[in-house]
Amino acid sequence: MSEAGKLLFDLTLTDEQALMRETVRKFVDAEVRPFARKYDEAGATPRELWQKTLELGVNAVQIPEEQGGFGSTRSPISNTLLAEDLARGDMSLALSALSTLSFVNCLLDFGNASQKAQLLSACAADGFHPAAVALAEPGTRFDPLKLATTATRATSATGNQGGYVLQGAKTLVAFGPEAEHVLVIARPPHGAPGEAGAFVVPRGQAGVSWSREAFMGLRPAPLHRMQLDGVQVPESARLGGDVPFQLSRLVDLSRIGAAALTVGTCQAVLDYVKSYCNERIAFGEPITNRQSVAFMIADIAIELDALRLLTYRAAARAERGLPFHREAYLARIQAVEKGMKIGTDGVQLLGGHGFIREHMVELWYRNLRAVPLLEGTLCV
Amino acid sequence: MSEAGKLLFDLTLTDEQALMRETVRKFVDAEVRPFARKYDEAGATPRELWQKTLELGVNAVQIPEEQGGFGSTRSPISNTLLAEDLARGDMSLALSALSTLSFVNCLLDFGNASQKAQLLSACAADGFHPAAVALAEPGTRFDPLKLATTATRATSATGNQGGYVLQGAKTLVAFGPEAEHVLVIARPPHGAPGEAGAFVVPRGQAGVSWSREAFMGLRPAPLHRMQLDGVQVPESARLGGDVPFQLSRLVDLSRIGAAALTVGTCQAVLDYVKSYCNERIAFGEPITNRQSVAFMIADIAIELDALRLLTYRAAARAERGLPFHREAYLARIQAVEKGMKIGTDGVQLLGGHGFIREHMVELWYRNLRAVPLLEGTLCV
Amino acid sequence: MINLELSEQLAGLETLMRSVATNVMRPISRKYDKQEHDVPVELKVLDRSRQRQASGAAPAGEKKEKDPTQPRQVKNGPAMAAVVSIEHMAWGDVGLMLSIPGGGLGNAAINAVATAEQKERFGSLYASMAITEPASGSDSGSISTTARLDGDEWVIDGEKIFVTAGGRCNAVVVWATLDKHKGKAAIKSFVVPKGTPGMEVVKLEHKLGIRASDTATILFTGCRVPKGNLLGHAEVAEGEKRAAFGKVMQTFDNTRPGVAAMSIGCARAALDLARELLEKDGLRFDYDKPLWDASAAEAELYRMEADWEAARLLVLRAAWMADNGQPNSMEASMAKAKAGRVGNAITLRCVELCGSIGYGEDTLLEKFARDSKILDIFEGTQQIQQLIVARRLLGKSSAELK
Amino acid sequence: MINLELSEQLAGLETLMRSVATNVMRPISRKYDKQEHDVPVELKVLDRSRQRQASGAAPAGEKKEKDPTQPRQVKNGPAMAAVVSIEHMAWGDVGLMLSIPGGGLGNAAINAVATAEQKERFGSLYASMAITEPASGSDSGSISTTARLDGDEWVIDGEKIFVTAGGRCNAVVVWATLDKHKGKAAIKSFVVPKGTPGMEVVKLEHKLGIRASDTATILFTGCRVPKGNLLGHAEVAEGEKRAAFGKVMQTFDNTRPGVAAMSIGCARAALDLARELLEKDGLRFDYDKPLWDASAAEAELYRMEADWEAARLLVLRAAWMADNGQPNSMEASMAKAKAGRVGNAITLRCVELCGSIGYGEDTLLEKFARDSKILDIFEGTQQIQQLIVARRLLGKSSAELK
Repeated sequence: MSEAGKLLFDLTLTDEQALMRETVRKFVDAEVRPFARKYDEAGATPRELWQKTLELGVNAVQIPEEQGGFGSTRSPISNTLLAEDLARGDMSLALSALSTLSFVNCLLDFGNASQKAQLLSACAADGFHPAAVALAEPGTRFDPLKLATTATRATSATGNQGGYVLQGAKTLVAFGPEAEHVLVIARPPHGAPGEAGAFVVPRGQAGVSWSREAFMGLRPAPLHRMQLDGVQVPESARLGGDVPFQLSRLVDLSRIGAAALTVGTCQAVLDYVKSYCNERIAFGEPITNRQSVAFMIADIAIELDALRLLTYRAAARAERGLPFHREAYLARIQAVEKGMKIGTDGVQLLGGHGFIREHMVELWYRNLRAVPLLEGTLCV
Repeated sequence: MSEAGKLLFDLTLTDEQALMRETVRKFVDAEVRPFARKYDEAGATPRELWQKTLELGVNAVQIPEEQGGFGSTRSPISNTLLAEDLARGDMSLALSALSTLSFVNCLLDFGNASQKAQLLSACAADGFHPAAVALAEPGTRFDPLKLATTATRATSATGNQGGYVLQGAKTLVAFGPEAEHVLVIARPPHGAPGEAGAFVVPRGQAGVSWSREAFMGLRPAPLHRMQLDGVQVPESARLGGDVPFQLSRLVDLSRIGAAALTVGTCQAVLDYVKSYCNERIAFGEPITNRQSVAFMIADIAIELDALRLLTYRAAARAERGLPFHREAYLARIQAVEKGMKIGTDGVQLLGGHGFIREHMVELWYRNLRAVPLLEGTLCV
Repeated sequence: MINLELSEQLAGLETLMRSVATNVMRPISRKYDKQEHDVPVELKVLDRSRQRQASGAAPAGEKKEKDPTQPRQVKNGPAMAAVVSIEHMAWGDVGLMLSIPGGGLGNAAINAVATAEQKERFGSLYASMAITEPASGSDSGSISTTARLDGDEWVIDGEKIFVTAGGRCNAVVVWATLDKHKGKAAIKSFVVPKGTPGMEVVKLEHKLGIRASDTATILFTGCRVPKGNLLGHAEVAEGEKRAAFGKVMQTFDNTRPGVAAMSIGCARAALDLARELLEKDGLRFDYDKPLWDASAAEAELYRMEADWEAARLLVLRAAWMADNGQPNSMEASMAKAKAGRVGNAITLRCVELCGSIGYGEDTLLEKFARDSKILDIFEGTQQIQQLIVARRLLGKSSAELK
Repeated sequence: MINLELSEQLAGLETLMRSVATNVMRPISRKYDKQEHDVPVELKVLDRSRQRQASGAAPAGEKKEKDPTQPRQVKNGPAMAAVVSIEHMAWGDVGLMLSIPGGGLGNAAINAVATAEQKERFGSLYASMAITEPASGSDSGSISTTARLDGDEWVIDGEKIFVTAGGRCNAVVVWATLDKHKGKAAIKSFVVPKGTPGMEVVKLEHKLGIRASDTATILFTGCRVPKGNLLGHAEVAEGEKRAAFGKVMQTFDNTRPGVAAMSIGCARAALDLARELLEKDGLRFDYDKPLWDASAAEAELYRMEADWEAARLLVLRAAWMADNGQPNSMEASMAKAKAGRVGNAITLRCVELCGSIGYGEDTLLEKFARDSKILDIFEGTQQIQQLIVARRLLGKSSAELK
């Protein structure tokens, strides 16, 4: 840790990150933002768009070369920047486009050599490979430490133990029946919360049924409820490598992911209201000449920057191998609270126009209310 | 209830209330506000001031004629108005001056004929008769339903039960060793919270020791910690009349009292910042020409009026005999939250000047932070 | 004598309206949220203009002759009845409430400004109100739609946006200026029946919420109406501009408590549903624990209830003042400001408190959170209400406090 | 590479300062809160001017020669060291921190604006800063204290209030105008040593909080100082007023993160103490439960920590930018705005969370809540910071956005 000891407080991107950022921003401005409204109204994302995000290298960068990736270091902070930048274009797209990356990251963190060899190359391939992590469960109050989905050791006819039987329901699972692989998080029926495991469930698995979910926002994201009824998976489906599966790490990484999505979406709000309100004339002047308008925008900028730093801090700690449970928890709290505040202020600043679906602010208002739900959805 | 059925929603004071209001306001403007700073710095209130409030009739009005009072109907709403108006002058004074009234109200509500006969006439007399209700207990978190002070049935040498032994500690008890009577609320050692009783403890009672408390605010109010060590009181000390003692009624009436004190103090803040800020010039104009200042004052007015109505509603329900537990609870929540917001905004509006003890706003800032503590202190 | 409970009569009205909301509106709430721009035909039974015709009663707001020798009696009159009704209808569905035939904002304008003869003539219409223009939001004084007298007719030209019920109504009350150089005093309102040549609904908006309600853009091109369709009087007061414009603005004093009541109603709907869902999940709400000892969800519900109750009482006070002849412009804005902000915040928080159930379309919580946002905006945004309150409170002109 | 942890060196400084705060300040916190206006003699060991003299080191902010051929290296320099030190000293006691001999705001001004010769001459002073006047609060541009050149001396006349350490310092940096008609560009700062005839401390304020720190009113009556005591240059820039005044205002860009750091430090003191008291009472904080399932007290502590962390990072960013040669005026105001408001809110809430213990004088919670309020006011109120941020963000002049 002598190298770490020399580390300075630093807000500078690496050259690689700066380049990625630039590339993603261009992509988002050209291919995402102009069409986000259309996708929202349609409640669907064209598959080509995911394919295009793939061409940015989102999934392959951190996959080892032997599995067809570029072999860059596993980097929660780079993934955070990616989530932020894609969400600046559209939160729904960011969520679905990075769903496979989330699956990849869990494999990188917890998979054994054979699981990596078997599953990662498909994710690094040129063709879009839809995958998802399924943690959240339907209901009014979801607690990752009180999972209702269970994984029971299966007993074969001959009395040998082999594999697991999964039982329960999951919500907000991207791609649903189209997902090639879903990583289902479940706990032993009588075990402690910490004993939860992660199980790879392939497409078309018997006992799995899907239904498309419709929410206030995130409408173009192909989110599904997953019902697991006596789903049998082999022993090898359970993630387990040199590092045992850690539910709290997965949850914490996904909280950073949710905060990053919030940052990107709120940046979109800020950019939009800045130019709209500077141009909007009332009582003979731009409305930004009024303190109530100008200060509301200033506060969006202040809270957004603060949230961004909080999110980066948690991600950077994860990257350095420092404990980041508290930091991820706090980033999420702030994202939920400030995200919604910025979402509703965005509409308020446009007045009646903000309520009309011609402007983007109403869409961000709806999407930002999703932030508290994004548990386990996008692990950076 | 046919009369009640005809009752309309109404915000009009009775003639009697209007007259009392006028009288109290004059008194406060002449005798209280101009000296509030001095009393705060001294940490003491001159006894003459309490005597003067007595001359307004604060205690005697609702005491029956047979005990030397004026025999008006017991009126939580009139008491609420009184608390509000005195607190507009000074919260500390309102609290101490109405401490005896609080004791009187508990006697009126729960005392039996002999207790009333014995204790009320002193309170109705021309001389100031300091008394208090002691409910709150020291500690970080006080819950009226989890009292630590106990009342154990005393057993005499001959084995006969007689009286009670009180054990515990109370905080925020007005007048301390000067109090002629303190109504101590205690629970049976093994009983349910609802079984708590109220016990009259006279001045100089053996086993009681006092220490003066120093708080952030309420400095001129003679608040004391009361230590009860094996305090023996007779059977007759326990309140009990046609209506059994109800802890929740006492708590709820005191929550209305706390909210009323908040309303009065916040009204003082509003009046002060309105004129100060209208006169204060910066950048060539009154600072009230700036939206950030003007809107902050507007919000003080809005939240104050809202809190006032909430408080009146709870009091009016109590007066009509309707359930008012929820309403008192909600009024208190709003008083705690909005009171402190208004307190800090009052200082903020004066800028650096607000921080100097020449202006009253810093005193209100300190006093308003006391609101959450005023449990059982002032029962309307 | 201070009493903040509803009278028996108003409590009865409350029960009635809640029943209408429950039985007529709630069953079709989701349907018309989905089927934006479809006319909710189920609401025909509630047609207010037909009710007014049938009953032959005086329109709300009309006052009986007073005997000046009698001491003034406290009244719980039409203004209170209006906010109580609106609250409970809005509890059902704000979008549908705004779609009840005959209950347009234009009707409120007619009641506030029309002469007796005009009330007779226009009283049974279903009138929407056209104020806002593409370039004027909260700045009602800057409107550029013109009305020019040509013989016995007014000729109206201009474009209006955000006309609630503009597609479905059978008349539009349009605000236009007689002379752009004379400022607010020259602004008047005109009744234009549907079908009048030169008035055209060119667009229906797609919205975040209250999708059951139609919001129209209406174009006026040389649109002619009889001289007598100008509501009130045509004189442009030179000296007392404020007072003259005030006459038109008075509509807002009447409608602000109504919109505040909608906000309260919508927020209550969210609170009730969230509480029901959380109770199913084992939470209990007994108002007993010290706030900080309760669970965070329980405490938040209490906080929301406190804000909600406080806002509701501000609304009732504004209406009570109107019923009792007290000027209530500031108090109406106070009610709208607090109800608008806490209403929106409550609906959003209830979605959060109920997790994926709250966010999904299987319950109405997410819809309430979409509907509520407009209630902090239309009929004067939060900021405009604060401006009105601040000016009154601090004695500021609109030049001093902009 | 993004990293928001303190470097080992800064972490070491943090430990050192926390130890000073714990051992030197905390034991005398209550004493000097009570004994307002008594000089806290225990702080002499911390005298900064003596430290500066003894070490002979370059004053903070002075930069080493750079080799322009080398790629710019990231620095964690004096600005970061300053905010880290301040945060932890303020954790000890804000009032006492402001009373450390030699650490006046005037010293910050000298560092920011003085010529090399002046730094040499004034560097070892304990200098307070005199800006505010009875009629000017946040409006620093409107000051009416005058400085008139008479031969080789400046003659200063005027009254200054809110001079922190004005009683105890040995020099005052006073802001005065060379020409009232030339606006902000004519405002300059002058070093006036204590004992200069014509400068008199006429009053020490009694305050809500930070009572250990003295706050003086200082009268200047024909007070004469040598020509060379004007900090920087005497020219009044006609064309580029903003830039010229900006030079003096630059002091604030330097001091705002410092005041924000005080706010963070004071709030952390409250959070730490409240948490300790609540843990004694059985509460546990493990960052595990969903926020709404935690107890309300636990959830509130998390919320405060989140706000606190966020504010702290804004402070560190502003300082990091200064250390790395990036203009940080907007970011400094962002830090001050967020730190000021959440700092004050946190201290007040901690008092509430700890009941009568929190409100009483037996712990320091009530003191923190009194001390914190000024930190959202001095060196530019919350509203002034929002104004600065908004102007930068929206590209507004001070005439457009007032």
